[in-house]
This record gives sequence, C-alpha cells and structure tokens, in this order.
Amino acid sequence: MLEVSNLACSRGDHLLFSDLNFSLSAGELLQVQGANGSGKTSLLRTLCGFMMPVAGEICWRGQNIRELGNTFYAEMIYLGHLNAIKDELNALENLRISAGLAGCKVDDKQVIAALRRMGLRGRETLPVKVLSQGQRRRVALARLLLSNASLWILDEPLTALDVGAVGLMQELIGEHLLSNGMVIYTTHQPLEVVGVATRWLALS
Amino acid sequence: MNWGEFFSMNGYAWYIWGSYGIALLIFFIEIVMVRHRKTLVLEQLHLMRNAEDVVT
Amino acid sequence: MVPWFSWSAAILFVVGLYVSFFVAPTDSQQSEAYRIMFIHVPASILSMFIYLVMAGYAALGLIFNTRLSSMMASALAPTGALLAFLSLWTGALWGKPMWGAWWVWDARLTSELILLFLYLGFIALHASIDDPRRADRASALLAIIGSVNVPIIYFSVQWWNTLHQGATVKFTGTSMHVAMQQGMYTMLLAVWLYAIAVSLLRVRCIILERECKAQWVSELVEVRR
Amino acid sequence: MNKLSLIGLLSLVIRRDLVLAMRRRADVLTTLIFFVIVVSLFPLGVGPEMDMLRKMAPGVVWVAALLASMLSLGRMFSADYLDGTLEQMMLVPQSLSALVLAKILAHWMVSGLPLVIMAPVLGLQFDMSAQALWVLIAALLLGTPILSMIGAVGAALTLGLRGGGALVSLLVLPLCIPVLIFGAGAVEAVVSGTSAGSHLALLGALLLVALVFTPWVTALALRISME
Repeated sequence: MLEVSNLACSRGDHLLFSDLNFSLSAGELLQVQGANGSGKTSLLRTLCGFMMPVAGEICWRGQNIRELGNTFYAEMIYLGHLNAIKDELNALENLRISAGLAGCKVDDKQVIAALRRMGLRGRETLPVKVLSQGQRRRVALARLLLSNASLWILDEPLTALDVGAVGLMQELIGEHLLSNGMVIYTTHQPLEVVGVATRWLALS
Repeated sequence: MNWGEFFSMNGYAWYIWGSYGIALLIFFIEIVMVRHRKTLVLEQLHLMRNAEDVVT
Repeated sequence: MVPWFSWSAAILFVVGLYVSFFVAPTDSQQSEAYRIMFIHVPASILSMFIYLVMAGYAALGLIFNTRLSSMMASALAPTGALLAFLSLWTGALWGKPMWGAWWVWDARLTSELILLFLYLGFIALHASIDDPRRADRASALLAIIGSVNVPIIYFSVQWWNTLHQGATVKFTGTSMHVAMQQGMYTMLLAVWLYAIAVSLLRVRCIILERECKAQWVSELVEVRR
Repeated sequence: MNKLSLIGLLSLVIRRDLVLAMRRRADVLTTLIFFVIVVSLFPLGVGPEMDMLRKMAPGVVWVAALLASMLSLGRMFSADYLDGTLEQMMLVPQSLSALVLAKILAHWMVSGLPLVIMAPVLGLQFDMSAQALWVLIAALLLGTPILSMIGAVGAALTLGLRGGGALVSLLVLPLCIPVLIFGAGAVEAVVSGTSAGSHLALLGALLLVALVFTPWVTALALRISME
C-alpha cells in the first residue's frame, strides 16, 4: 500500500538520510528508530507531504502522493509532537472541529464515546487549558478513534502518557491493525502490541 | 578651463560632487564588504579543513 | 569571469566620467547640474532592471527548485537596493537646484522609493529565516508578488498624483547632445558591468558558505592555500 | 461517517475562528481601541482647525485602519502554527486555498468589520459630511478585505519567525499603497465635489483580483513556511 523508494531528506542544507526503502501493507506496524536528530520526525513529515523529499518517491496504492493529493489525505491521519488542540475550547468542541477538518461529520455521541474510551469521562466540557499534559494528549489521541483513515502516522504518541494510557494505546493500535489498518510511529518507550510483529526501521 | 572653475561647477558643486561622492562611496563600501565576506568564508573553510585534518 | 567584468567596469567608469565631465557641453537650461544625470539615470534604470532579473531568478528557483538561481537572486538584492538608494539620493540632489525641492511626490520618485522598500523587504525576509531552503523559497515568492505589484503601484501613484496637483515634472532635455548620449551610455554600461561583477563575487561567497561541506569546495585553489 | 462538503468545511473554519476570537475578546478590542486612539491623536498633533481636519480626515482614517490591520495580522496563523492545528489544516482533504480564504474571511470579520463600523463615529470627530461618511464606509468595506488578504500573504511568509510583527509590516505596507490611495481618494473626491465612482470601481477591481490570487499565494506561502 505505502511504498517508499530511494527517499532522501534534508533539513536546510544538511542531508539527513538517503536511499531509504521500505513498504508497508495492510495490518502492518512499523516503528521508526534512531537517535535524536536522525530524521525521524522529518521522515514522518515527508510522508505527510509537508516536506519535499530531495530525491526518491512515496507511493500510496501505486501512485505518488504528490499526484494523489487529497485522496491520500482522506485516507491518512497524522498526530505530531503538537497536540493541535485549542486551549480556549473544551474537549468536545476540539474533537468536533478536528474531525470536521479531517473531512468527517461526527455527532456528539460518538465524540463523547471516544473521550470516555480515552478515560476522560466527566471532563468533556471543561476548557482544555485546565487539563493536564497527559489529559491533553489523550484528547489528541481520541481523534484516532473518530477517524476512518487507514494509515496512522504517529510522532511520539506516548509522550506524557501514564502506564494505563500506554496500555490503551497498545489496544487501540492492535484493533486498528486487525481491521487492516497501517501504523507508522516513532517512540522512545517500548510499545508491545499483542499478536502483531513490529517491524523496525532504523535511521542512522 | 581651470581646476577651480571645474570644481565649482558653476555654483552646483555641492549637488554634483555630493551625488558622485556618494556613488563612489557606495560602490567602494559594497566592494569592501563583499571582499570581507569572502575572506571570512575562506577563513571558515580553512578552519573546517584543519579540524578535519586533526581528526583523520 | 569576475576580474574581466570588474576591469572593464573600471575602465568604462573612467571613460564615462571623462566624457561626462570634460567632453559633454554645458546644458543651456540646466547648466552644470545636469551632469548628475550621468550617474542618476544608469542607477535608476539598473535598479529596476535588477529587480526584474532578481524576480526572474527567484521564479526559476521556486519552480524548478534550482539552488543556484535562488542564490543568484539573493546575491543581486543588495546591489539593487544600493542602486535604488543611489538613484533616490542623486535624484534629490538634482531636484533641489532644478525644482527647488529635495523631494517631490511624483509617480516616478514614489515608485522608486517603494522599489527600495521591496528590496529591503526581500533582504530582511531572507535574513530572518534560518533554514536557507525556506528562506530562498519564501523570499522568491515575495519577489514575484512585488514584481506583479510594481506596475499596479506605479499606475495608482501616477493617477493619484495627477488627480491632486497635475503633472508637474517633465524631463526637459528633449534633444540631447551626442556627447551627452555617449557619456550616458558609457556610464550605463559601466554600472551594468559593475553590478554583474559585484553580484558574481557575492554569489561566489554565498555558494562557498552554503556548500561548505561539498567535496569540490575543498579542492578549490583558494581554499587549499 | 458522512463526508463533509466544501461549504460545510468553510463554515466550520469560520465558525471556529469566530468562537476562538470571542473567547479572546481582549485581542479584538485592542485592535479597535488602537484604531480609535491613532485617529484621535491626529487632531492633537496638528491642531484643531476644522478646515484642515476635514481635509485630512480620509487619509488619517485610512492610515489608521492600515496600521490597525497590521497589528492583528500576527494572530491570523501564528496561534494555529504554534499548537499544531495548522499542520492538521494542511492535511485536510480539500483545497488549502479555500481553507485559507475561510480563515481570511474570519479574520476580516473580527478585525476589519469593527473598523468599518467604528469609522463613521470617528469621521464625525473630523466633521465629515453625511455623504462623505457613506463613501468612507463603502470604501472601507471594499478596502479592508484587501488589506486582510495581502496581509495574509505576509503573515504566512513570516510564520514562526523572530520579530515577525515588524517584518510583516515591512513586507505588507508597500503592497497596500494602491488600496490606501484609492480608498482615501474616494472620500476626498466626494469632499471636493466630484464623483467617487471611479475610485470605488477600482477598489472593487482590486478586491476581485486579490480574491482570486491571494488565497492561492497564501496557501503556497504556508506550504513553504511549514517545511
């Protein structure tokens, strides 16, 4: 489904990596590894099309993502370092908007169900600025539950999460993979998904 | 035509020499700055080369 | 190539200055003051021309993602800004004895001033972005927007001026003396060659700065020394 | 789950930005108060002769509107950039230009429209005639969206830069000169007894041109800045 061939990326004039090849098909989990500054985030941002690769191409279902454009964006979801939630809005409004931006209409019931699943019962209508870092991250992660994208691109999804939430994430990723989804993520914490072999991609 | 007459420019000396003076000054400063930048870059490159020599 | 351009620029400068000060006769209407024109006109023409060239290079760099043309664009900007400033300065010095005012809100003057602002904006934007690739692309976009806007600004200023006070300023020298023309053309060519020489010199610095890790740089004669 | 149409998306973005602006009312009010104060300072600076004030009024109001709109430009994209929402907006499976247009519209409603509403009151301070006031409103209605659009390009180019606020003014102000000329010219034409029609028509033409090109250019600038 997702194929990356001869990819080279640079940050400024500094070459991060080159000749990167990998592919990912339905139900697979790929963990990107590497030291700080090895280009993990840049790789994920290139996959999203934010950054132009210096060389090589990224194909989704056999077509270059630059040509696919919106059809590709409709099938993927990206979660970056930043939570992309607004302090002034409450969790419910935040999720309603971000789901809207992702192109889906959701009703409040679904949103509340997603927030409860993420362990935020009773905090749905509090302004996000009173929530803790970990709770904000949970709000951001709840977007995964509301989207029907098949490719998840997660940049450090586990930062600020407690043990319980990490377990929940493992569960979520497992379910997503079972329904033929794909996940690419970076992390410095161990993440074990039951019944699925994690593939590794090392950047040096 | 003597030099005094020439430099007085029929009463317009300030205007004319003012413009040409500034023009030459600008060209001169620009050239000096670019040359200075060049020596800086070359120094930087020398430093980098020397650092590599030490490592290898 | 740089020495070639700079030497011919220097020679032409000397020739041009000789022609404009010793050969060209005194103008009947403007007396000696018209001699400012020999530096003012080339500076104005080139400041506009360099903007177009710069925007062209910038567009090439943006569309085809070629680094060299972006570097060339950023090398041209300071020279263009200086020439625009020079043109304003000499224009003011010419305007004072001729029109009795340092500055007139004429369409030409105002557009030249805005051109200077556009150059400064380009340089400032390029300087304040740390990532050189983003700096190239962002300032290229700005240069293109500017070049689209310059005609609009020119015509709106012209219209604004004529609406307010009627056209006041006209170029008086209708039939120029042959020596004047020769002096003007020589100076134009000299400034032109100077601009080429200095921006080539600057682009070399920029290339050396940006490509300092490339293999070929360390093999250059100047670096080896 | 249902797909969201383009119009639905645009209204979502506009509503979102308006709600956010309402929750941060202080920012909106600051721009408006700045506008009022700048306009009120001019009579104190140049003296209270009514004739001169009447003559200066259109220019003063327009320059103040220009400066006030510069003040609010920084907010257009930077908050979204800092908390990552802008990244998500670029992944929206719709055209980014349309989304940018929605943001520009929202920005105009928050920072341009209050100026238009406030302007007649300030015009009375300068003893403008009723007819001149109407033309002033019309010109501001046509002109302030252009300021928002040109400003959006500048804001997108300077996204996340140190000293972005001063830089954006340096980039945007020279480009706004035609708007200033025709906007102030329309009012002045009425004051001096001629028709403002041609000025307003030119402003309208500029608005159309800006409407076609600036969202696209801003989207391009955002992509460059996000790299």
